[in-house]
Amino acid sequence: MNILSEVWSGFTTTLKGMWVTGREYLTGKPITVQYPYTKREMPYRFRGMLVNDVSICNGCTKCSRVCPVNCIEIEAEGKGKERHVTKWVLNYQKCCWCELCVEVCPDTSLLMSHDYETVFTDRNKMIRDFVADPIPPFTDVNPKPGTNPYPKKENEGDSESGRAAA
Amino acid sequence: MEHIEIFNRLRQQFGEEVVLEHVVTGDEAKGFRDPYILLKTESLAEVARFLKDDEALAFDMLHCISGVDWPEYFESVYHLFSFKHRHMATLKVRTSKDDPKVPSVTSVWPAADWHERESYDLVGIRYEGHPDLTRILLPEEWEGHPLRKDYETPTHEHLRELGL
Amino acid sequence: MGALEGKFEDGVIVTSVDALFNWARLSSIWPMTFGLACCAIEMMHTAACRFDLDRFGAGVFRATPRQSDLMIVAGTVTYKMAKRIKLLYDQMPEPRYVIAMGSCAIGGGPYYEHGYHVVKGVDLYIPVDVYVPGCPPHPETLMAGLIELQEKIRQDRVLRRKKTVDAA
Amino acid sequence: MVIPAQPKPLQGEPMVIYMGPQHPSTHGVLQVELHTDGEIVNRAIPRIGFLHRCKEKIGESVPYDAYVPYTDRMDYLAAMNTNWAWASAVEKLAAIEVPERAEYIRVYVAEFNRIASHLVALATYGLDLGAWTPLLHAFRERESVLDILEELSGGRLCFGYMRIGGVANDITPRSIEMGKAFLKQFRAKLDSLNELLSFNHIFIRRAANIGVIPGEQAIAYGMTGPMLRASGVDWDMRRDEPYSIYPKLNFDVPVGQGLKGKTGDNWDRYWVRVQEMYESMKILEQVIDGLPEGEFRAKVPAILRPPAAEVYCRQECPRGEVAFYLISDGGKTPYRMKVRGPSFCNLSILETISKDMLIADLVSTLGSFDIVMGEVDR
Repeated sequence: MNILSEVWSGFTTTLKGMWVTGREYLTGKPITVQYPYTKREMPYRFRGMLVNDVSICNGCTKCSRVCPVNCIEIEAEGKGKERHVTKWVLNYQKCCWCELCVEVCPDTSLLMSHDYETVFTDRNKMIRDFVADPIPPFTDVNPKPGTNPYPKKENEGDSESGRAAA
Repeated sequence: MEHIEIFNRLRQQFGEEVVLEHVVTGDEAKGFRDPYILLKTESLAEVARFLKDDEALAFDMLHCISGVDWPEYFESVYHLFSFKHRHMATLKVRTSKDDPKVPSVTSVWPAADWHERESYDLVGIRYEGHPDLTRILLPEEWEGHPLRKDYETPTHEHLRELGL
Repeated sequence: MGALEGKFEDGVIVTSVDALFNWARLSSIWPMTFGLACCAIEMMHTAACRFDLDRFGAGVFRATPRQSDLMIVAGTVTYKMAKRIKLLYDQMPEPRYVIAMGSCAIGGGPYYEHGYHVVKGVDLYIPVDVYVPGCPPHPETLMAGLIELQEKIRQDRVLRRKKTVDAA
Repeated sequence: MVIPAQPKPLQGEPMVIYMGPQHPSTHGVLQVELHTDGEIVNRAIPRIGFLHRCKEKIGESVPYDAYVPYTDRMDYLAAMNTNWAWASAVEKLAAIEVPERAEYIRVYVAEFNRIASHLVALATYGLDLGAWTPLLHAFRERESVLDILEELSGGRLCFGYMRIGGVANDITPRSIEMGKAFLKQFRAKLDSLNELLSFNHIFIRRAANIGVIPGEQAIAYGMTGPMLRASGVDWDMRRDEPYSIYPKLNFDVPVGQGLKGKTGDNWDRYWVRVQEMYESMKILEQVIDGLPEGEFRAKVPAILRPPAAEVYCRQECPRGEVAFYLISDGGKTPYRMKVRGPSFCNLSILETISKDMLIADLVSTLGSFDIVMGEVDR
């Protein structure tokens, strides 16, 4: 008798569980993102590939000093306004997408882009010199610094807008 | 119980020979931080047993054991907690650099087992009386104790030679 | 394939048979459930309902290397683990592919500098086909990596003679 | 009268099996050395260290604020909580006041992360016992939580959102809206998940009365978090040694009561986590209502040099108490930092309780521990 009641409750509770899934199937909306065809809308602060616009960058090396993994290597020439970078190498093999460097960047040159589709088949290509190989492939997806995704009053005190204004 | 009261109670029980001093870290200008009690290394197991069994102290939980490499000596730090009285205590014992040996407290708190093995693995303090003092995190073939300040990171080639 | 593999010159029949093989291979890449660290959670997310790796025929996660074609090295490879990874890779049947997912598997990642116990890239032990950057990579990035791998398989030469270095 | 000879008990051959490090039910790269006799486990020794990532050495080598990304990867299922534990340890060391708004934001993200973490625990426990569907349901809910956290921090798993003295970015109105919308529907979803898995008779039979840990044993082995509470010990850092704004919030602490078996069994551990999600929802509703205006980040010097001192700071994370032991010598980097990972202590009891268990029950027990190897090995 005991076994029968065990089997019965096992059977009924499993059916109940199946009904939960069935109910979701009948009433719920499909949530799968059909990735290569449709893409999910990325939030404003999305952290994609790290890119640097070397035409703005003045090589202050703040980013490379704050980087916990030392993945940025900078060489710069000149003094004051003349100062420009001659070498700005980012090692994607080490980068940990932590955004600490973007925070300290005094200009708007260093950014986390919204690009997340870059994959590599060669490990050596992951060390990228942005002076020799500038960023055009990324420019269309870069969030424009200073542009607000939200109405102005909502975004007050936001560090991104604060950085852009400075 | 306040930390200083715990110290006084221990002093009362074991005397100045065993319970060496009560240190409050930090300084007056920038504010004081967590205090600790310094013990004589050889009597650690005895004091630990008392800390657990005494009604007024009742430290039933060992929170953490850390090994620290100081220039002159190694330190083994014990953070204890009592669920009954809800107070914490920090104990420290010191041992020499040449032959780092500390009595094990596994018989008092079973939780000490893995913590002591980890401290042995990374800092190289030997816990005497531990049932199975082997490396826990690093592979058996590993050389040296990485959390010592004079540790040099081995190269990939060297590690391959070791069979890793 | 064995005896017939790489024996033929390019030709209409051979090329289309090759294309058929490649199509069959690329549409059913069975990965191994091989989670090492943080990236494994993103791998699970990619396999779960929101991203659904099954749409690429790659959602059948096998627990044994002997049934799988693809090893997604998802996470940090340590020296203690590296030997085991090599062993698992050797157990996988040909053709086998490897995706290095995340900075750690690619080149040691954030542990490159001070991580005495972290292997500086899984390709020191096993050959890697596709590197998926990120820490951890987004599920879309992993899927982009899979699409890249499918493209790579599409170019494979099974029956046809492999291109020599001079010809290329 | 002839007494029939006693039938010999069925005897297997003693055997050593290594479960893991590549095994679907070891939750990462854990190896369990099983000494078995047939299906019975005589001894199960956990072998760890396959994910030892030198976190403590790195902690001694990088500045205080640069260590935040590493704490993400320590307990990667609850990155926000570990971030917070690190940030508050450094704040305690350097005596930094955190603005109230920052504290609210921290509780907001930490409790969302707790829900996300427990959802994985629930899903993978179902998976260990052979139920695939709950994983899909739980991960769907987890995706909505991750969307909220991604909106705030930009990351999906390793957020790196906390900073010393506050948070990296201010909370956005959109994320509050998303949070409200999530909380509105999540209670019903969790109820249906309970119907799907928690009260399934087969599931209960696989989980209840197995792997019983009495309260005293739990304390002796240094267990914390849901595992300790499931054993009937009523202890939660958030309520009993409150930090941040938890004293202002009203919530209950679920304790294991042995509803389906003995107190402290696998089902209790599972059930405590489910109930904690309900409590987190309560907290989140209060946080959204009480969010004050103000700064989200205190002014902290660019290069932090705390005074020579030491602190031991612990916080309640989804898996238990994460504690950071920091010794500073007045320099840019800590002299010594030690992480006390809750999973590390929780896992150490496995050898004791797994004696004379079936192998299938061992998998069930290990699943109910909800360990994260990143934190066990560090």
